[in-house]
Amino acid sequence: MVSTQPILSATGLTMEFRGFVAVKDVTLSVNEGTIHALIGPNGAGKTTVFNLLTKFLTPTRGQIVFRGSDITGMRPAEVARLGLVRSFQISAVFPHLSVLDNVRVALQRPKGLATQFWLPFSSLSVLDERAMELIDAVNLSAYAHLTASELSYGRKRALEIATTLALDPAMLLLDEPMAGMGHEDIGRIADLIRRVAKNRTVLMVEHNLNVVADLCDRVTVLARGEILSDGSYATVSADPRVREAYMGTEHE
Amino acid sequence: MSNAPLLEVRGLNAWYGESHVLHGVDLDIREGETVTLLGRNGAGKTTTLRAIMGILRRREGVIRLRDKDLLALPLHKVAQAGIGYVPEERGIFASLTVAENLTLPPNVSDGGMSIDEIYTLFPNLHERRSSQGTKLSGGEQQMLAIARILRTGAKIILLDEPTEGLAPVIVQRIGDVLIALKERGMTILLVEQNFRFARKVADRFYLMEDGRMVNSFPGHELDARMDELHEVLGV
Amino acid sequence: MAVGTQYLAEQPRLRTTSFVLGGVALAALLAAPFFFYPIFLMSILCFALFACAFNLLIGYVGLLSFGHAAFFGGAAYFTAHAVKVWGWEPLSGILLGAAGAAGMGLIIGFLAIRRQGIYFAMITLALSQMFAFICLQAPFTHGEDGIQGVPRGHLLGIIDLNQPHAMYYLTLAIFLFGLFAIWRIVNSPFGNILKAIRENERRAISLGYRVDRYKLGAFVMSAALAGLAGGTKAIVFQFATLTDVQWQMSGEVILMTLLGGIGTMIGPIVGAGLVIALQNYLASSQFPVTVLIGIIFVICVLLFRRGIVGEILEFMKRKPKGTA
Amino acid sequence: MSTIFGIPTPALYGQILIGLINGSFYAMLSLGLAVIFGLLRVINFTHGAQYMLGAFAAYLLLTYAGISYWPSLVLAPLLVGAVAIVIERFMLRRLYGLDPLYGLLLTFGLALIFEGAFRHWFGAAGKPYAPPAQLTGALNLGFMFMPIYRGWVVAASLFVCLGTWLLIEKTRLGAYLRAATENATLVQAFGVNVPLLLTLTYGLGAALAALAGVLAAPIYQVSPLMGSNLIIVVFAVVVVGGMGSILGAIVTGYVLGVLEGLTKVFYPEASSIVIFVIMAIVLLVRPAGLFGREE
Amino acid sequence: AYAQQISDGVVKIGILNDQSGVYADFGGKSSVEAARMAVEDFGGKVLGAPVEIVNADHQNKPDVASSIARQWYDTEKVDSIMELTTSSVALAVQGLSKEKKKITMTTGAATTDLTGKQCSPYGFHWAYDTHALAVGTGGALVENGGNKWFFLTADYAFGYSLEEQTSKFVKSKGGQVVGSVRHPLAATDYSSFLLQAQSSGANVIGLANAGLDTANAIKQAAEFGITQDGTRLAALLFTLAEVKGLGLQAAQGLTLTEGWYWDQNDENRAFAKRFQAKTGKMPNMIHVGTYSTVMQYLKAVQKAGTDETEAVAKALHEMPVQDAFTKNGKVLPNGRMVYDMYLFQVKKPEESKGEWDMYKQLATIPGDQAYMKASESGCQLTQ
Ligand SMILES: Nc1ncnc2c1ncn2[C@@H]1O[C@H](COP(=O)(O)OP(=O)(O)OP(=O)(O)O)[C@@H](O)[C@H]1O
Ligand SMILES: Nc1ncnc2c1ncn2[C@@H]1O[C@H](COP(=O)(O)OP(=O)(O)OP(=O)(O)O)[C@@H](O)[C@H]1O
Ligand SMILES: [Mg+2]
Ligand SMILES: [Mg+2]
Repeated sequence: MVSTQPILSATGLTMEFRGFVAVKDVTLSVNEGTIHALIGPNGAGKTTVFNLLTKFLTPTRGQIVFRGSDITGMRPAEVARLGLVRSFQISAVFPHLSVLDNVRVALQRPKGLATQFWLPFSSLSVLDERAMELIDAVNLSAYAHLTASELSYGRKRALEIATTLALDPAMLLLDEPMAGMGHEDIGRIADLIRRVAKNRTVLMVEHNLNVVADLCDRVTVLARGEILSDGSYATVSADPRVREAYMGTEHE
Repeated sequence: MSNAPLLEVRGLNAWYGESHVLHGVDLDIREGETVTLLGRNGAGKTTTLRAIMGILRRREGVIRLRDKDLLALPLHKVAQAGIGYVPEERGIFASLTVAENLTLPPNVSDGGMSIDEIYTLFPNLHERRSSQGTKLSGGEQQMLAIARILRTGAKIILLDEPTEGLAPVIVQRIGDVLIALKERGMTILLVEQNFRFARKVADRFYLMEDGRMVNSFPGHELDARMDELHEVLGV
Repeated sequence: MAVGTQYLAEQPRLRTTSFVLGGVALAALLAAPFFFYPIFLMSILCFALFACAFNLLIGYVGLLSFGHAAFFGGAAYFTAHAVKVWGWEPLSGILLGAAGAAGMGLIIGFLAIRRQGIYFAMITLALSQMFAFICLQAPFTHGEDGIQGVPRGHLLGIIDLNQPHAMYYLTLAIFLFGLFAIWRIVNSPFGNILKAIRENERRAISLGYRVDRYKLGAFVMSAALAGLAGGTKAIVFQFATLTDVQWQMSGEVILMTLLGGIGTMIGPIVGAGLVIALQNYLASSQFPVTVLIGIIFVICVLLFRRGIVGEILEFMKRKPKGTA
Repeated sequence: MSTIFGIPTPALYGQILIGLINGSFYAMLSLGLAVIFGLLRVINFTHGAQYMLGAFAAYLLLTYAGISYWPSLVLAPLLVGAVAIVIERFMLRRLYGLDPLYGLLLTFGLALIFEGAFRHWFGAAGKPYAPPAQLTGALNLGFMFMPIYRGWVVAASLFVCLGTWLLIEKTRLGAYLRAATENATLVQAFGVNVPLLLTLTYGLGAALAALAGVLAAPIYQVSPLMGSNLIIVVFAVVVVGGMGSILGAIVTGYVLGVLEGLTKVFYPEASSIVIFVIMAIVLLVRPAGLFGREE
Repeated sequence: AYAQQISDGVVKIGILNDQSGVYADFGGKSSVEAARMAVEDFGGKVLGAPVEIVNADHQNKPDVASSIARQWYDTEKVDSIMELTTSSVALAVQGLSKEKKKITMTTGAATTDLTGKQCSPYGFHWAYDTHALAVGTGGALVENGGNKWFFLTADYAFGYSLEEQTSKFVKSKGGQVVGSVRHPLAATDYSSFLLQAQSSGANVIGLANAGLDTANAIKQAAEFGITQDGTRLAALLFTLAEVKGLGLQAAQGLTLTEGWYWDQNDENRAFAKRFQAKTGKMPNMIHVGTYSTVMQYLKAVQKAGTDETEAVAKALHEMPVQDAFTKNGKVLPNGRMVYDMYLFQVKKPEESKGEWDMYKQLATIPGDQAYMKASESGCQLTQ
């Protein structure tokens, strides 16, 4: 089931912020077709790693290779075009656009309908079918015409996943996709992630260890900017250093 | 110790813009008491603290400190009335050194800790006193955030998740500090997720859900009520 | 699904209303020169187009340019020079002005879009002021004198534009073209991306959009349309001067847009009409115009941030909800 | 006569000195702007008008009340500061928390009102204002005559800039100011009267502008438009220095003044745009400005 | 019956000048009074139709001026426009008026282009021009040993024209021009320009600007000790109004050219007294020039028997000018009104006997020396 071919590999990633090293010599490889979790205490550098991988930050040192091409020097939009797409820890939707339009915006670029300033709006209706499919997939069809800002937090997260999927990315980076969701939402999103991961790779940051244990093929633990442990959930959670730095002694 | 509450909150409603977050919260804290607010994420714990402090302006109800109506006061007057606040996000200032951060809040009354006392309590801060505030480690920032309030002589402190992101050793030390403060007669309102920590310091618990107080019980009943808590907190 | 159907049902009613209103407005515009001083009308049309072009940027991309005078006034110079010195036909002169403004938009935009918000505003302001200094010194602009006595000539070599009505209808045609172009840009796939960028730039980047290019594209389009207005003004007034490139002019176009309603299609037109009419009316009175303009600015910012048209739209939007 | 790059050295020194004098005004004005921007996040477009008001206050005090230069040096900034405080209390305050563009537009409108009103009352032409008797005359520096008054302006501005910098960087009040820039609510939650602090800061910034105006009156004449011409250059100075950076504003002010002076020697045609060219280059290389922090 | 000959039954004359800017003292609101005096002296009516004066402030902006002029012609039936301070404005409005077939009579602008390259059959130029100033003030300094000139030039039509004419004159007298620098209109600080002038080694700094610009340059030159080494300032266009503003202390010794001075004879003194009663100040050549243009225009309408442009222009070309302004004026085919100019020197404070006692007359410059011949002007109309 798990392929051993890395789709994304980062070597020696280091990020310094004016003397403060947030990420230190992180080497990480994500195998194609897997769900890979990145966990660690607050401030360990997880979001920073995400920012580095998607080029929202440029690493001080290190190299990132995605599907065989070196993306270290690329700009964020280029990386997204290559099929490496992220979601944000704080929900990122286009608040004053409708749910449908949110998804259509994401579809416009892959469908080549983004730069035409001479065409009418109605030319975008060809995207509607696919957009509704995606909206359906995250159970939002009832809200398709609602303005995104009117959605509850959990539904915003769902919408964000739908827009991300619209790009049909080879690899998805999800930053705490479950944060702020209720129990039944968590279950649904977990199912969704499992479904979409069938033919793509997922790297996710998640604090909910049940989800991690349940969903992820592999877990990398980050602490103080460095990799503390790496392996299956069972291996990692048995590591005393991980228990000490992250899970704590209470976590049985 | 008189029985009249020092801080009294009645029917507190609060809004972020249009969204109604607190729905009639009631809360009493007697002088010298440590009270802990429990509740799952988004229950409104932080909002309660912010509303008491007056950082969140859109609110209705009653907030009284002894006989003083806090609702009517501007934010800085609330602080001057003797309430110290340690925010969830710590609020350390990047453009100030550690020492400047420490001395930033003006004294609100006598009897606060002296700088020397604070440095004895948190030797790390002394060591790093001239470095930039935000260069401190997370734990040190949390210490600084607490320490600077202890300096001001505030008689009541509102602590929002003081142990978040801290190493267990530091959690331990902060627990010791709170106990020491209690012995000096300090009144504390604590928001905490960490039961082990809360159990150590709290005299009384309040349980919040969806912006309402759903329960309240004395500290020693915590273990007995664990099942009930699990249900509400979804732990 | 109830929400969705209601949303769709509202569309045709809105459409008919706007068609009817548009028709009335068009008829009024066609008849206007028989009732009003044509030069006055033409000046309103030029400024209205200018304000609409400016609004394309602030209203739909969320960028406040404090340097749009550079495009408006710059184009006036290009057009005036082409027509007067090179003897170009007026319409091609105007188009050259718009093209020149687009070129300037490319340069200024390239520098300015690196920053956002107030930084963007200050940078465009400073760059346009730099352009104003260049205009003061470049030989072809004739410094304080400006390019005077630009011949109106014959449109396409046929229609004599010295006839006030001929000039008026040309100006009207250009105005309508510009307005249509803006409407089309805003309501296009491209416009949809612009809106998305304004809403959440980081998210748009993460979806793979090269946000800077979209912004620059919009900036250049806005500059070109402002240039179209400026070039036309040069022909109407037969003049290109420093007044049109100076920052006070940038301020004026902001006022027009703010007063009418930022981000509305007709707000800037209403704003331009009011400001020009006011200036015209006050020119002969003793009351200082700038003071009044300043007062309007302050009142708008403090009390009606949506502008006249914006407030009306908001009011109409609220009403059906209240009755339903 | 010795030369540098074919330019006689006396001319060179002279222009550098004049650059320094202009730079003194850039520095003082951009300092005020930076202080206001740093704390209030408002681009104070009225700054130029406040500078003009300072000069006019001195002129009017002299003409109608017979109050001479020296008392005006204190009175004019106080008056203008008081006007600014009224503006902050009744207008600017309502815009905090909104898009900072509204602050820019409001102050722009106010600038139009002040300039328009003064133009209406006093005409666009400048009014002469004589330098104080103690500072008339010139020093022969060998390469040029240095009017004593202008020397005083450089000294006074250095003093004011240094004083303001020390106030903000080294005092407790300064610590409040800097902290409030980062998180005003929290500082207020500590018991500091931040609204008052904001009001005073705006007053202080405006008073700095007015002080510059009084200093400028004997040099540039008192005219309603004296500020509007200068303010755009000062904006460029602030962008180059890094918005909100106090030190950046001061240093860049002097440096650009001198650079402008040098341009007048080597390539006079470019002297009015050199600051903008430098701005463009700085933006390309360091978008946050020379002393600014990246957001 | 006569009034039939007047279009719309009223003769409207527009006074368009700077009323609030650097040239406000030059003419400004006081010129409007001078124009009203002319109407009054003429009797208030011409050919039975009332005469009306309108006025506007053009802020020294040619675009503002030409849109006011356009509106005056198109909607307010103004028949002719006068004064037109500032060369850029005068050229713009004269150009527009040529197209609209309306008469303009300029007193407030100096460029010889008005009657040269850009002359108009309906455009007339009164009072002074750059040629007269170059010959007058320029000539006086050259004769006194000023042979190395450096120009400080206002950056627009007037400045160029004044610099060009003066340079030509200086060179023709064997002098030399060592440099020039241009400054924007209403610049506030001239110190760096003055230092440049000083380091050029010139012995005359030619101020090819006007109004407050000149006054400020003179003041700052004193401040920087420019004149201490014997360098002289040539205030090429400077009138009584500016001398008054600058004060005798700073202005003493300046040589300047004007076409009229209140203390020249009894008639002038009488006129000046009336003018002072209305405006509170003594008139300069621009104020009286505007008086003269209005007067002459009305005389021409009277003579032509109509206010139709061609006819009035023809009368203006033919009639001699003889009024409070000059006794021997004549209009050349290019529209230039030629009359005698005077060279004055500003008195020392101790020489002055009264508030307005400011000039010593040095010489009279006969009209045909002061002004270019029509044939040399480059005006197409004269060929
Ligand atoms: N732009 C920045 N400048 C300076 N330091 C930064 C910056 N961004 C992050 N850091 C620091 O880097 C460290 C890692 O931050 P990061 O956000 O990656 O943590 P994280 O593992 O995602 O934590 P969390 O679980 O809280 O999201 C933190 O100490 C943080 O303060
Ligand atoms: N600035 C804000 N604007 C709008 N809604 C907010 C804001 N801050 C919090 N909320 C909402 O108010 C509710 C209560 O939030 P609050 O921060 O008080 O929760 P909490 O109990 O402190 O949770 P946590 O344990 O996560 O800190 C939540 O639903 C949250 O989404
Ligand atoms: Mg994170
Ligand atoms: Mg909280």
